Amino acid sequence: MPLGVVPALAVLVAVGVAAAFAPWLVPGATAQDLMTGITGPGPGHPLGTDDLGRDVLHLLVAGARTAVPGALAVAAGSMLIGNLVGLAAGYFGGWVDTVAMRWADLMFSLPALLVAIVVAGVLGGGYALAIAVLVVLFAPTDTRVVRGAALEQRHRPYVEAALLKNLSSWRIMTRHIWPNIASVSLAGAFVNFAYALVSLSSLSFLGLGVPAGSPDWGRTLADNRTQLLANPWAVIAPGLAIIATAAALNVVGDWLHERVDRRGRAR
Amino acid sequence: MGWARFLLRRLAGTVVVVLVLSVGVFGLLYLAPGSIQQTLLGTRPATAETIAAIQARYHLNDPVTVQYLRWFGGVLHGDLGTSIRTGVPVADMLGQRLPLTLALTGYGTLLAALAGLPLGVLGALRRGRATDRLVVTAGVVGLSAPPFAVGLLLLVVFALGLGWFPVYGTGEGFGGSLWHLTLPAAALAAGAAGMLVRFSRAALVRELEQDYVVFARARGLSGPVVLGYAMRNSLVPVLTAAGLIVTGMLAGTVLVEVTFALPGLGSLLVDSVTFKDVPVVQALALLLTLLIAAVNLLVDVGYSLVDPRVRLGGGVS
Amino acid sequence: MLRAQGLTVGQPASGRTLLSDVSFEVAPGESVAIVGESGSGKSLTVRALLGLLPAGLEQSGQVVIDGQRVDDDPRALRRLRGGTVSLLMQDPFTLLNPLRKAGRQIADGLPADADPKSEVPRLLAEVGLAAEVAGRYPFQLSGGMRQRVGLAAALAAAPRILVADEPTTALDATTQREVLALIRGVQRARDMTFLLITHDLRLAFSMCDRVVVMYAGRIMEVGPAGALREEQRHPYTRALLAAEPPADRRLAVIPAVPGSVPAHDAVAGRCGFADRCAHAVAECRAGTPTLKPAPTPLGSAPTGPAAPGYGGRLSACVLAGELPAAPPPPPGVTAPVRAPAAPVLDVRDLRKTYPGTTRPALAGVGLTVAPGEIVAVVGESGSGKTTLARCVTGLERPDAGTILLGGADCSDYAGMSRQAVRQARRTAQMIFQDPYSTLNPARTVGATLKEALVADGRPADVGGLLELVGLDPALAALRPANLSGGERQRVAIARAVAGEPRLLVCDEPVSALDVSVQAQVLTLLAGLRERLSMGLLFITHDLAVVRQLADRLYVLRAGECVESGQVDQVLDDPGHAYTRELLASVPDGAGGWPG
Amino acid sequence: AVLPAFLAACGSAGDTPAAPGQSGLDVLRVALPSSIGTLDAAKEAGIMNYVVALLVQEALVGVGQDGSLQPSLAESWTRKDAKTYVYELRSGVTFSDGSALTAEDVVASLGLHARKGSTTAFAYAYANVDTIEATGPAQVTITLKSPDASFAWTPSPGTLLVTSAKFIEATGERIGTPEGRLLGTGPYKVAEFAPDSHVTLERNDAWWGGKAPFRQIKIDFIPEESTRLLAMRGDSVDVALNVPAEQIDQWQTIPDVQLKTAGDRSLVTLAFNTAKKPWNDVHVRRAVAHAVDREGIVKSVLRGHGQVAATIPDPAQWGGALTAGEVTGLYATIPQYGFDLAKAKAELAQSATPEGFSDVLTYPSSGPQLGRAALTLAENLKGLGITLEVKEVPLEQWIADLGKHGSGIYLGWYFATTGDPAEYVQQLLHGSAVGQNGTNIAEYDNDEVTGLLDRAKSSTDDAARAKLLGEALVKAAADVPYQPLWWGESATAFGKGVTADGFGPYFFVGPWAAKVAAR
Ligand SMILES: Nc1ncnc2c1ncn2[C@@H]1O[C@H](COP(=O)(O)OP(=O)(O)OP(=O)(O)O)[C@@H](O)[C@H]1O
Ligand SMILES: Nc1ncnc2c1ncn2[C@@H]1O[C@H](COP(=O)(O)OP(=O)(O)OP(=O)(O)O)[C@@H](O)[C@H]1O
Ligand SMILES: [Mg+2]
Ligand SMILES: [Mg+2]
Repeated sequence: MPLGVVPALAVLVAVGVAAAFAPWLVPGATAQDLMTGITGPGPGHPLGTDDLGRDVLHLLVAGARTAVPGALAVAAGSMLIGNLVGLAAGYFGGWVDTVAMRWADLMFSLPALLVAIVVAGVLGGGYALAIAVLVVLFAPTDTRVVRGAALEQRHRPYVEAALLKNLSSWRIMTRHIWPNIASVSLAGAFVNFAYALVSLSSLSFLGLGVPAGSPDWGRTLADNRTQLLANPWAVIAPGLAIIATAAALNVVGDWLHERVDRRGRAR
Repeated sequence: MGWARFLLRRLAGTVVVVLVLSVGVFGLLYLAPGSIQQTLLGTRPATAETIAAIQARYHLNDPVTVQYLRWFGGVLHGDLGTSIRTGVPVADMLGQRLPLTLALTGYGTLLAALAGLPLGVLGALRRGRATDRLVVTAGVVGLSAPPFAVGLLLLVVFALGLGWFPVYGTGEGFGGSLWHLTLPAAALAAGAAGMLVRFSRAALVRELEQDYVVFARARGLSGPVVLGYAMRNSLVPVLTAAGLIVTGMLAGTVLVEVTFALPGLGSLLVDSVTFKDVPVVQALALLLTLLIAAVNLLVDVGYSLVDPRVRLGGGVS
Repeated sequence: MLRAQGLTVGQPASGRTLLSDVSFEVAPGESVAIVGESGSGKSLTVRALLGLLPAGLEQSGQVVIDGQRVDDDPRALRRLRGGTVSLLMQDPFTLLNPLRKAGRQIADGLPADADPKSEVPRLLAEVGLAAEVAGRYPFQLSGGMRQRVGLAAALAAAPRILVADEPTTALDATTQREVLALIRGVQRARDMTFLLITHDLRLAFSMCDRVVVMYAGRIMEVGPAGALREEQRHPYTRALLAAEPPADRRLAVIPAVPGSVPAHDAVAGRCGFADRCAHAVAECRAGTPTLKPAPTPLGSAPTGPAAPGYGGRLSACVLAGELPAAPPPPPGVTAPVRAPAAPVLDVRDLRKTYPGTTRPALAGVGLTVAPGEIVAVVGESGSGKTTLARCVTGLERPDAGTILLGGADCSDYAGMSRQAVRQARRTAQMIFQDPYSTLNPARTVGATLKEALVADGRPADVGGLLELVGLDPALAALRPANLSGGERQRVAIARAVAGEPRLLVCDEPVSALDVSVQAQVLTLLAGLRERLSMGLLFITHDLAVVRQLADRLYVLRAGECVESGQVDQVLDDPGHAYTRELLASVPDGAGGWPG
Repeated sequence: AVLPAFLAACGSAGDTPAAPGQSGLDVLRVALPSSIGTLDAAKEAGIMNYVVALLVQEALVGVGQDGSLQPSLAESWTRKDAKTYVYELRSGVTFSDGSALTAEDVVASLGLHARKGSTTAFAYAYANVDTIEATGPAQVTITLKSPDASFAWTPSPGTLLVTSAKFIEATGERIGTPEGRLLGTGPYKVAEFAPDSHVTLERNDAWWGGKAPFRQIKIDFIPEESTRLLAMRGDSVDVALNVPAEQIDQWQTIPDVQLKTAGDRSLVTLAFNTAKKPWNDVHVRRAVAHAVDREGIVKSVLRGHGQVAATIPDPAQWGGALTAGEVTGLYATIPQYGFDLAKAKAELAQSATPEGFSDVLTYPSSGPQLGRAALTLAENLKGLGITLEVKEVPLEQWIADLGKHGSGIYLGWYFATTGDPAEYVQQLLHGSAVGQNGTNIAEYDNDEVTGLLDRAKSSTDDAARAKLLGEALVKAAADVPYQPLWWGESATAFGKGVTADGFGPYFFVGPWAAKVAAR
């Protein structure tokens, strides 16, 4: 395990715990204290408070709960679509493949974030919408990866042997090919996860993601950026949270990739 | 196969993309909540006549297909229409803002290349050592940092703290523009540089393990020549990354233009989308798609320049 | 000229040792071969000599090149590479920079004062290529041409030592011989010191003065080529030589060595070959035997000099002196004649051209296989052997021609009813070349076999099936990654014969296996044919294998059948020039080869 | 063509450190907090359009610092009868292109909005106009269809900006675009305009009001507040308008920056849709009204830069009609629903939905302070069992939502365009303004109140009119269709080189830059 992976996993575990247990860890993180307003770091508030007098550290912990599940949903959703379509395209080839790849090409000629901005902007934003849009936009990446891997497996003798045993296509795809490419797709999902996290926070930053007042990182950053001088931590902390989480996901994704790679090379 | 056929195919593909997109965007804007007359009038009261007059003026009561075909007919005649929001011909608006966005993405790409490629090469050459680990970490952080966060950070440190760069504005003359666009371009470049580090390092590491590199060293070729072999071969994945980077930058420019208050295509898009300024959004979608298609075309041309197998149609073996 | 002393290579990250205590030397002008099966550490030895180990590996021990100690002085080694010592690598398809024209790659290695305009064509001519090849990219050259360009590039700086790491294993038998002859010729003409890496003991005998035999990361035996051929002082060398079947006669049994090649660390602290050795004693497992001068078993010849040296015979066998004399080569037998029967496979005028290519892969091939008959198809790379196999099993769709499987027309699987497809698949099964991808790495052996049995409507008796192919039923719990190549190929065979097909199509089933294992698989196939009375369509490029196994033979060339008949008849008296050429390409171990 | 265009696009943003103190300031650098797409204030629904346009164009009448109507292009005016207004034009006024101002020009300018089928945003103000005539070379007469006391305010800068007839004819649809720009009689003329980026004004030396202090004004649009703050810190701007309340503390820490605040006559109010369940229940409205901590909001969200709104019109709106003392007296009689969660609970218990309910409250993305206020309300309502989801939407969608009258609860945000106290009272409370696209977003239709408002409209006497309006406000307050939250204050930051005289609620209603001086 390379050096960076341990801290990365630690970050992910921390974020995961925060996401899962935020309501118990920091009950009432969104409780406001208007009379306090924004303050710099001080006793009781290690990172100070934000505009509404909410503790920045608490917001950060609670923020994991909005930041992570959405990005996870995007990664999982696009992975699911990508696996189904990519597997079918790589296995069946022919027109299935052509249609899937044209679709992917089309999606690839659009910049994901811009489309998300347009769609979310036009339809008035919203978390679920943003997630749905990102799933649709990310799926082609997974599709291509899975299709490429499936195509590579398709003509391996073990697949052809299964064919010669008259097994059904579905069985060959799901029971034979898929287990061998799942790890590739999983590694890709981690990178997608990171990218989704950054994209969602970008949308939230533009006011097109989570609803106002949610302790989402991108949102907190956007809301407090007018307070840069009053409490820079209210801006820096969520920014760092985004970067650290995304970086950790990328590191783990890279590591998985490398492992898959190495396994591939070691025959 | 021939260049003509290749270009023709690409062109057809791009036209399809543009068509699909324009229908999509048009439909989306049509379905969107809010209406043009409300936006034009604001919270001010309006008489029924005024509303009717506005609707007539912008053909808001026509069926959506008629509205679309009217727009499309105009485009076919080279008329992109007039912005509802500003009353300015759309072509003029784009013409005014395109240079800034191009300058920003160009500058950003340059910065990303200047930072990312050498670092990637360095990491690959020092593979597994502390330098490499540092390079990889920097790359991953760059890759993971959203442009708006980087932008704010740069603003705080370099504009506010150190005062080296201006806080906003686009500057006058070439030098001034360069000076003004440095921070925004750097904010854009961070992610791209991270991506380049990752791609170029991985590609070079892979190439350096190839037999031909070992063979070249074994027959006594000098270090620079061997590195040249490997670098040239690692160009193909780097080109792929370059395509992704430019596309990503066009998206990132929205965030950066907002952060740095720059009047480019990105901020125009955000403004026009919320205003439902259909002609502008449509034209922007068109323009961005064409830009991306052009970038992808350039990447493909790059492939064939780099790789004779692509150029001469040989199998990759 | 070149000396390695106690060379050891390890991977610090995993703590593995891959190579240990390798010592040998090569005198000026001498040619030495390093022989060993796959994974025995030949390539690593060469890489370590030249300081070109892959990243992550570390070496220790002394290396002296041209009188200069280089293992602790990478800069000196760098200076020596090219001008003093040069390396020709194994795979012609990967050793050239794909993006650079051949001529420029050769020119890159020329000394600074040489004129590429005259030198490049001269070098090309020396390796038998036209000057215009200089302007071509590697992908525009055939494998043999690439290897020649590689040789020209390796020779560019006029090295005095040439190291060639299996320079021809990736090439056709016929091309192989041409290239080897070329290398040998150039080496003689330039009077270069020559270090040849090969897995083929006979090839080593033919090409070199002295032979170093490696196994599991250690040297087993060293000796002059002639003496070693006559008499081996290590059981491994003996087994290796015996396992390479002769092409000129059929043996009653192919001598197989049990087990498979172990990794270096798996046999730490004992003789690496002990587990597979018929002569093993307790002492063999007590410690790692050292390489020492080998006494003559009968005590007739004087004990060699104490220090390893030129002309000496060294062996790492503790019994080197007490080994019984090698048995004389067994005599040939004639293949049993089979009664004619209705064919289980009848292929007529099969044609296939792949989309996007112009040359047909199959240009009208016809053949029959009777039940219980082994029919071999030979031919060099690209002659259409695999295409034939795939058409027969329905993995590829022929353009024209008929395929009758057990009398049913199976020319177009897409047009057949499900029932007919099922019937066809029960009739014909296939085993593939690559043992490493023939099994699903994600499933256990048991799962794979159970699935096959169920699919063929048999009871799920995985243990019985494993025993049928000579494997321990306990293997069922393992995944392919934990099996050796030979074991994997056996599992693949078990999968294929699970439903007792009437025809088994084998596409080069042993060409990727170690020779010591190859015999096991061939013996297994021969036995299965008897037990299940299957017909075998056996595809190979190795005439020696054909001789041992097959009843009848078809020779394919460029998609056409140029000769066919009874094996003994065709091989003893080839009618077609191409068949003769194929036969001549098999190294016989004599000094004259490759010419 | 790309390079020149590039230079033009990038050419002018305000960073050139125009060294202050150097014979005063030659160039005034202004940073606006939002973008404008057109210079024509009648085309776009933003207040910043006025800030720019009012340096270039003027109206017939202006507004004094006390909120009363003042002569501007009209030297005097009379209300000949309840329906006829006569304006005498100032003599010697020229447009910045040198042509003289005539009655025809004024008629043409009014005609832009008053003609049939006008699509300008000012058209609503002229719906009641019957005829507009030049009754002399320097006299314009306007007759109304029915009496309307508020019309006196219509030819003020809120709904009229005078330009020349020739210009209207020549420029047509392109008024306000970078090409067409603006023509006016004001102290400045437009030199260059780049939508969403900047506008550059040059001094109009022939202005009738005297010589404006700065040769040039560069106005940049910097929607990103933190950037604007940093720009002021970096001394890249001289004047920053509408500094957001939550940032005021930070602006104040910038050395030498003067922050001037004054009421801006804006109103933020909660509106309850009285035609929609459960808001049609007065107890629910009262409960929610009691749950709003207005003092708290003003103190924290607005940092004290605002005033708890006792009712709809800002006290400064009564300028022409009531004295400050009278206003205080009037407001004291209006029923208030102070912050009291216990009362809120009690009210809710009496309602049809004692267990609470849930609803959505949207606010425009351009008003983060509205969002914060809404969030505090939502937080308080949680205790009552009412779930209020606070949603930020783009300004345009928010406007559309207001127009649709589809929601149960709104946040209304209004900027007075005139100094007329009746302006929003009529719009928000009059029974005829209910229904789609009506301004009465509470769908509040009380005959008594409507009657009072009608009488006020036709009244010609300021005092009587004020009394009627006051009565209507008191009556309506009992039904709580609205819970006014605060009257806004806007803060303007003046950089170290400049200052301003007479900063007040009406500072920006007029050629404001003429009152900015070098320090
Ligand atoms: N880079 C590497 N990292 C780890 N192990 C390696 C590496 N290269 C080779 N090995 C291992 O070292 C052993 C010897 O490998 P080597 O390549 O020298 O074998 P070889 O005799 O040349 O075989 P072949 O005939 O297949 O070329 C093998 O077990 C192989 O798996
Ligand atoms: N999928 C394919 N697409 C196109 N051409 C192919 C394909 N497979 C094989 N060929 C071509 O068809 C010809 C015959 O190939 P085939 O694989 O049958 O030869 P082979 O005798 O099995 O060779 P080898 O000994 O290398 O396995 C070759 O020229 C090859 O390049
Ligand atoms: Mg090797
Ligand atoms: Mg083959």
